[in-house]
Amino acid sequence: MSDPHNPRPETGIELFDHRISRGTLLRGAAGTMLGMSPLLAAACGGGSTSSTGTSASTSAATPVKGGTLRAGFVGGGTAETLNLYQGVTPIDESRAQNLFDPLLVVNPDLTTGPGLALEFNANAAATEYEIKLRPGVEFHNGKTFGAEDVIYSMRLMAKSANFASVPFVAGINLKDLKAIDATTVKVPLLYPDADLGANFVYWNTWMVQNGEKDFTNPVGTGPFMFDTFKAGTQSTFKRNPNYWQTGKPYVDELLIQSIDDNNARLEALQSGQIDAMAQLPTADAKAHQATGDITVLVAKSPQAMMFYMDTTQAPFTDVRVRQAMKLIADRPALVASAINGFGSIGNDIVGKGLPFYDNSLPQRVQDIEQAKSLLKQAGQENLTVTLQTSPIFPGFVESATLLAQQAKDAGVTINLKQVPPSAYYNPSALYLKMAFAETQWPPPSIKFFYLQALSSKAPYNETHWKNTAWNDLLFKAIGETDQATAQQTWNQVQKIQYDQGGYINWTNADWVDGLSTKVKGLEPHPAGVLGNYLFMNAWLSG
Amino acid sequence: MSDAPAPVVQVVGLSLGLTTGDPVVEDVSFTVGAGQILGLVGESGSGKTTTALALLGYTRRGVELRGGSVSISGQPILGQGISNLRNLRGKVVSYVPQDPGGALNPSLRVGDAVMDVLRAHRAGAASLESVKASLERVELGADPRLPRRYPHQLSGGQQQRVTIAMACVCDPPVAVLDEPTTGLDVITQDRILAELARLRDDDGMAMVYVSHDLAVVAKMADRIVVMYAGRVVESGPADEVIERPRHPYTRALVSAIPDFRRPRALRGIPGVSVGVGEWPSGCAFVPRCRHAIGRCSESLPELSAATPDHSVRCIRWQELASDGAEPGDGRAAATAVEAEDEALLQVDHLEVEYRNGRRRNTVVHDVSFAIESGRCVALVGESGSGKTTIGRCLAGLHPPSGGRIVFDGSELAAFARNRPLAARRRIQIVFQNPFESLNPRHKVSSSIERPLRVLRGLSQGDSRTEVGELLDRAKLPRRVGDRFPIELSGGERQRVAIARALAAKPDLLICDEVTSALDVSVQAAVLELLSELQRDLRLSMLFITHNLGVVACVADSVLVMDRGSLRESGSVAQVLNAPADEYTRRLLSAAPCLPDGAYS
Amino acid sequence: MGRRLLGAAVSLLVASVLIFIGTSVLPGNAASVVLGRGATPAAVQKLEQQMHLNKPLTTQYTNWLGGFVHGDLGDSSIGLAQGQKHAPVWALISDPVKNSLILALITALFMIPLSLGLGALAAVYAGRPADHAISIMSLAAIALPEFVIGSLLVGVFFVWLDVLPPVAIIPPGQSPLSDPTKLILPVATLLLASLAAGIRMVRAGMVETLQAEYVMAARLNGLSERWVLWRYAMRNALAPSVQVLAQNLQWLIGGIIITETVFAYPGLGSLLVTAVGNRDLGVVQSVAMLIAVVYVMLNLVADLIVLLLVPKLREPA
Amino acid sequence: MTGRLRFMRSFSGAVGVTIVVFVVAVAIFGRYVAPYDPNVPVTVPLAPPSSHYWLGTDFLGRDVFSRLLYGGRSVITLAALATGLGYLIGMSVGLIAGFSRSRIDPVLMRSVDVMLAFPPLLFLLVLISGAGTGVEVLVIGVAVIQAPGISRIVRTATLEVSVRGYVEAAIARGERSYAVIVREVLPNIMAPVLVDSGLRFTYSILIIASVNFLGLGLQPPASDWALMISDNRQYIAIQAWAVLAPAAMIALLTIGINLTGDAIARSLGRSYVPKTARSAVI
Repeated sequence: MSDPHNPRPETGIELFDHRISRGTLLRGAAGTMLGMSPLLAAACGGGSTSSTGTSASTSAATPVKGGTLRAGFVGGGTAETLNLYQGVTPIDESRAQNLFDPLLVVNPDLTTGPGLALEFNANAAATEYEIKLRPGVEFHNGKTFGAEDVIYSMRLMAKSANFASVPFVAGINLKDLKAIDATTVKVPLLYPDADLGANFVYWNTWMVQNGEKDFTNPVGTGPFMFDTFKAGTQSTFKRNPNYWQTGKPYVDELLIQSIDDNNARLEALQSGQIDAMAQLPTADAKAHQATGDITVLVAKSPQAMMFYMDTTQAPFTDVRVRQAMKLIADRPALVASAINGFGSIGNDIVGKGLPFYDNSLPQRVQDIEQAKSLLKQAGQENLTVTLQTSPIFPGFVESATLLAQQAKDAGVTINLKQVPPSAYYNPSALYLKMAFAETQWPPPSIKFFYLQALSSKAPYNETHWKNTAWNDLLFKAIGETDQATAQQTWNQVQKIQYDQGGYINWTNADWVDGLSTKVKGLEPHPAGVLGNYLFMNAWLSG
Repeated sequence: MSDAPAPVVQVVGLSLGLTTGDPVVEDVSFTVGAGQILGLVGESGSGKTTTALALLGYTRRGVELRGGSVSISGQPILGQGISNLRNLRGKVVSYVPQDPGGALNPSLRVGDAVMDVLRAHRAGAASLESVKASLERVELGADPRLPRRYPHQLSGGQQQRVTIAMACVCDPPVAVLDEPTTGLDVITQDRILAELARLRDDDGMAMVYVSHDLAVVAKMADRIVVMYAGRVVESGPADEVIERPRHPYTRALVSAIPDFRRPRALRGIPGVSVGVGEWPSGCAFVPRCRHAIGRCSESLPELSAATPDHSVRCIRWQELASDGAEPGDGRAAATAVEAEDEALLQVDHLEVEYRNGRRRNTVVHDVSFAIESGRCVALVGESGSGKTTIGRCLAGLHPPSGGRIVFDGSELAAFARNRPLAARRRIQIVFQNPFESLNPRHKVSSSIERPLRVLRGLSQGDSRTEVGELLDRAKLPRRVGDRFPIELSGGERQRVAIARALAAKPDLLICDEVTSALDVSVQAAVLELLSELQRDLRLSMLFITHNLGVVACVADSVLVMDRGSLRESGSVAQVLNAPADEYTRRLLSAAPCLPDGAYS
Repeated sequence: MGRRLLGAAVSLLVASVLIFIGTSVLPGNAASVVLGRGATPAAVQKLEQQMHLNKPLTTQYTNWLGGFVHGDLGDSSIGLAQGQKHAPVWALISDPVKNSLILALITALFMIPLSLGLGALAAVYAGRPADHAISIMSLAAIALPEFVIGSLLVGVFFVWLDVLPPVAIIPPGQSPLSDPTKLILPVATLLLASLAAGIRMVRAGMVETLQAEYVMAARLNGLSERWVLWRYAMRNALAPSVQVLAQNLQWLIGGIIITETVFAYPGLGSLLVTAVGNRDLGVVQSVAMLIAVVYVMLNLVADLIVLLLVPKLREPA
Repeated sequence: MTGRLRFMRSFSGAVGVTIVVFVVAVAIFGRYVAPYDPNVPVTVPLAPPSSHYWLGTDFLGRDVFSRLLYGGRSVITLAALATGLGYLIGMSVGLIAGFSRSRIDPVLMRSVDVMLAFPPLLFLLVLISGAGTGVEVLVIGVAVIQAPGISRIVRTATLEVSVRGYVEAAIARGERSYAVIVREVLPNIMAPVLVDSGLRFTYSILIIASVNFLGLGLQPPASDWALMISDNRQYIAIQAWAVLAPAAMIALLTIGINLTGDAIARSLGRSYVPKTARSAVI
């Protein structure tokens, strides 16, 4: 895995370099309470798994079996769903990840490993793949997992109602999918893609059984089996005794609890009503790292928090204004105050820690003088703009507030306009119409982010970026099978965004969660909250 | 009265005061013999009710006992513990309240209310039978379902009978009655009074009858105690006090009572009675007394015996005894105004109804009358007779549903705002309640100025001057103009209201029960003023009242109304002396009036 | 009574129109919410069609109201948007309704006797230390919004003393009564916030009644003080108090929305707040309508009790 | 002392007025003595109180004490605007209904009954979801919630006043309804209305704070007591002062207004029942 990118058919398993993390790609206005809590989605694996402060404990001890693990998440109300192809929130993800399995799994170091698939083998032009499946895996109802299930799953993902999974299979020629034998699938593509496997680690793409219809009683191959589900309240799952990862899971039962209010979720953890909570507010995390009464689980992640400027709306049509705004932001101060230091400093491009991320670009630092002179050149001294924000993610309103302060030094007045979370990503309301706003992306891969946000057909072109030459460059990078050439091309793609794009990425934020001290086995994971939802690893001591 | 029965009530040196310090009642003593009625008389603020309640060992919040003793049937009342008092109340001394509507528990059936009293004192005798028996005693036995009724289902008279039944059910030797007939119409009042007299005569119940109405007391009481500013100023046998009052206050009071049988010009008592906390060191009546001399203010006069049975608190009573009657001239002289023939106001077949949803309630039915220029027409009737509604129709405050009102030859529109300015100016109205007739937020001068500006279009400067003249006319000092109504007494306010009406230079003045909320001494003064104005300004007047005595004093002719219809009309002398209508006769016979020998 | 019933019906009808219009003009709808960032106009349109959002508003309204009157609360818009054939609102709200009712009833169970008792106590001892103590306490409590009161209670009873659970997580299908300690803080929050209003108004009513002529008359007739207080004062003070209490209970509905959120209590209030956020019109409309019904019913019941208490009102005017 | 200020003589009246004056003074003049810029982070977030930062810092590291000194004006202004607008609507309706004594009265009052059949918070939730957040929406929403209750009180008072002699005299003079209402009726219903308005004002503050709590109210970064409470609420276990201090100011204001209202009501000497903030709206 030293050379992560190149598919190497002969070694099979170790073909794929990076894995996509989990997280909400497509989060909507849905999902969150009216504003008190973030809709946090997961993001993708970045670098290290190191954690600041307290970390999940000793995997050295021998796991104890039995008991019920109760995990609290921000609820999604009646919008909660068991349909993994529609889910957008962490609580939906927590259920899907434990009911179903991916073709490829993400390791804590962001490499991929075999999941239900053992090999992804591409042809030379990277226009057709052959997937070898793991034999002998059983669904919860006893049926054996095989090629027809994969084909059914991929075609189901493409159904328009399953909007969350559609983009992942957009490059596949679904019509010509073919089962070569019970454990081999032929996957033809519509355009060259050097890294198809990366599309099938993200939870919206996991495997269901042939014939699955409405997900009211979902059957998967995952470590836990469906028991009960009450949207917006609670769901329960039983241990899958026949799980293919022998010995796991350790607990007999898994309980997922919706608790929207951050405070209430923390209090529930402290009072022993739940054993684990996703998304511990950073200020609380800091306080509890000091007291040590709960385990604070911190995982570095490439979750990008950004301000964005619409390049087609004045005054941001002028690249000098965009550059000036990038120079105004004091990123270290933003990270320290808005998210209490739980994140790394962003550098205006997305995907730090992911393959092909351009690490050679210099770190952007605040330069008020330069910003002022750029604004003067652009004739935009005493610029006044409105920044739209929302408490939809923790740190949004805080960072917007701070940025407005920082901008004063450059003579720029930023007025804040806060909208309710429910309206923020609503395309029929404001989303994609705002000139200056905040956004968050947890890209499963760099490829995915650029396809979704910046390519010529990108559905979520927040910055309204239009550049034909750049677009060609992007698809060249995607289809390039040579690792070094690919990196070069990707660097070009990213440099243009760094210099001219509309995104101001101020941080790659960590996942911060809280655990009861009796919960063992959950390790920080860059791909998602609570050790990437891998509850099969968790066990309860004492 | 010479062989007075043994006293059942003995009040000696009773003094009460506000907890904040000011005295309310000072050194009151009197006795009541068995089977006797003692009338306790005084104007508002005289301390009569406080004294009466002390007989039950009760003080209102903020009032405390300062000294003296009360004993009833030999049992001391004051200084008793609350549980002892509870046993005595209702059994030894009982209470009949002023407003029976408010004094009966609205959520209790009246039978149960009576039963509650029985239970409290004679648990053994508490039965439906005894309740019925006690109701029969007050002539409520006819309707067997009455005990199951709630207070609001009874008439005012029936309600008062129930409270009397409650006061009598345990056969206490003494009952305290606090203005028991004040809220009732005269006919009902007459019957209740007869009832009380019977209770005294048949059961030998002694009563302390508290009232401001000397005429009623004169009719009922064996003895009268007159109070002024918390002290007894005169007490004695009823007929003596009425016929030969010794104290200037009593004399003035008697003279101020309008009496339909003896029409005369009334003489009010100037000024207002002294309030608690304003008592002077000498005789409290000095500021209003026509006979006051320097000595009067020096020290408090002692209560001295005019006869063994009759005492008076005045240092000059002996000098004044020979002084004879207060000057009082006949009404005949005062009404020498020559009536003009043509009618200023003509009301034809007036019909008025009130609507409540779809229900219609006719309150005035086919009423016709006329008011000639310069004449005063009295409109008499009990409450609910429709008399006030007629006044409101004339003023343009309520639309008639039929008939017409012709004023000075032209028909008037229903609502004032649709009438020509001249008509609005020429008809003015003065309302019943002096405490609500002036805008408390405006100074007196501004209230009087308004009609000058609106109806007569005077400039600010002109109206200023005229306000002063109007205050003079209403016999108010000019400085009153700078006051707010809250700083004025009821009588003063009513004068201001009259001045406001006069400001328009009206030809017709409608007076709607203008004196019924005033003390009798103040009423006399206001009536005096109105008579004078009518004479001097040649006003025509519609005088609405329920008091026949007042009618006799002010009016030239009278209209008697009952339940919306006109029963009788004619000159005052004719209607009051030789009533043709049955209803008028009943009204006249029930109306309280002073005995023939009364002081005048 | 007939007129009151009619009035209540009219009120509800108008409320239903308001709710329907109010929820229908919300920008965005369940379709676009469910689709989120993935909502292309075509996809939204298709979903709207499935959810009958394309039909005339009047048709939607009559269908919804007709169903509601027959006990069919309709479908969750989110459920339909997710492709479910049936997503009955009733199935979603049956647990929350039960939980909220339990919370409200327990609160009422304490609130009614406490407001009456303390209010009467303060009135009987008006101007004395007991009255001042009650007044000051109640003033302090009404001065704060529920979420502050709730947070303070949690601070004291969980963070500091650690004797009571700070959240009330009730598993689906389980009754909140199975662990009553979880209810203590939510109930206490609601009580603290609502009791004061009740106490003060009962006190005011009682003070007025105690000054009534008939109370004085009863005392002057030698009736025992207890008899006077209960049969004369309390009985008549109760009528206005009933209306006060009904208002308090109505107000409780607002308080419950906040309190449930603070304590993560799975009731109607927290469901409503999320449903508004989710643009789940089906749920918002039905829950809002249910609340309006409860609201109007409370008025009606209060009127009925007052009718029983005040004989004067029983007759046609 | 004239009748107008008689209520000040009572202990509770004096205390109440003192408290209200204090809180309002802090709201108006506090900003001139604030040690720091309320919007600039001065040290680490959620720092505990110290000699430099008397009440510690908030979730962004801004000085709580300075924000407290700045934060009164907007919440008081907003609540006052909402209450004022509520009065404008409610008084117009109440005066017209009470004074006209015509067919319009039952119509208006039935509408008020219907409005009152709608839970206030529910109304706000629906309105805000529809119209979005914003100061105007909040002010209008709270005003609309308040208006029906106000119109009821005003109507009752108007009915009582408009049968008084001075009003009837004005009507009999043929004065225009507008003049009668303004000159004769309005000044005399002001007393109960004033007492009531204080309580409604505090209710406006409470409901604005509650709406903030649900995330639908005021917008940052304004320093505002209600906003401070909702912003810092989730950190109450870490830095309680950022919540307690503004909560205490709001509580003081509420208590002060209630005490003053009680005292005024008592000095009016009528059986006017002082309500409480929470019940005022119903």
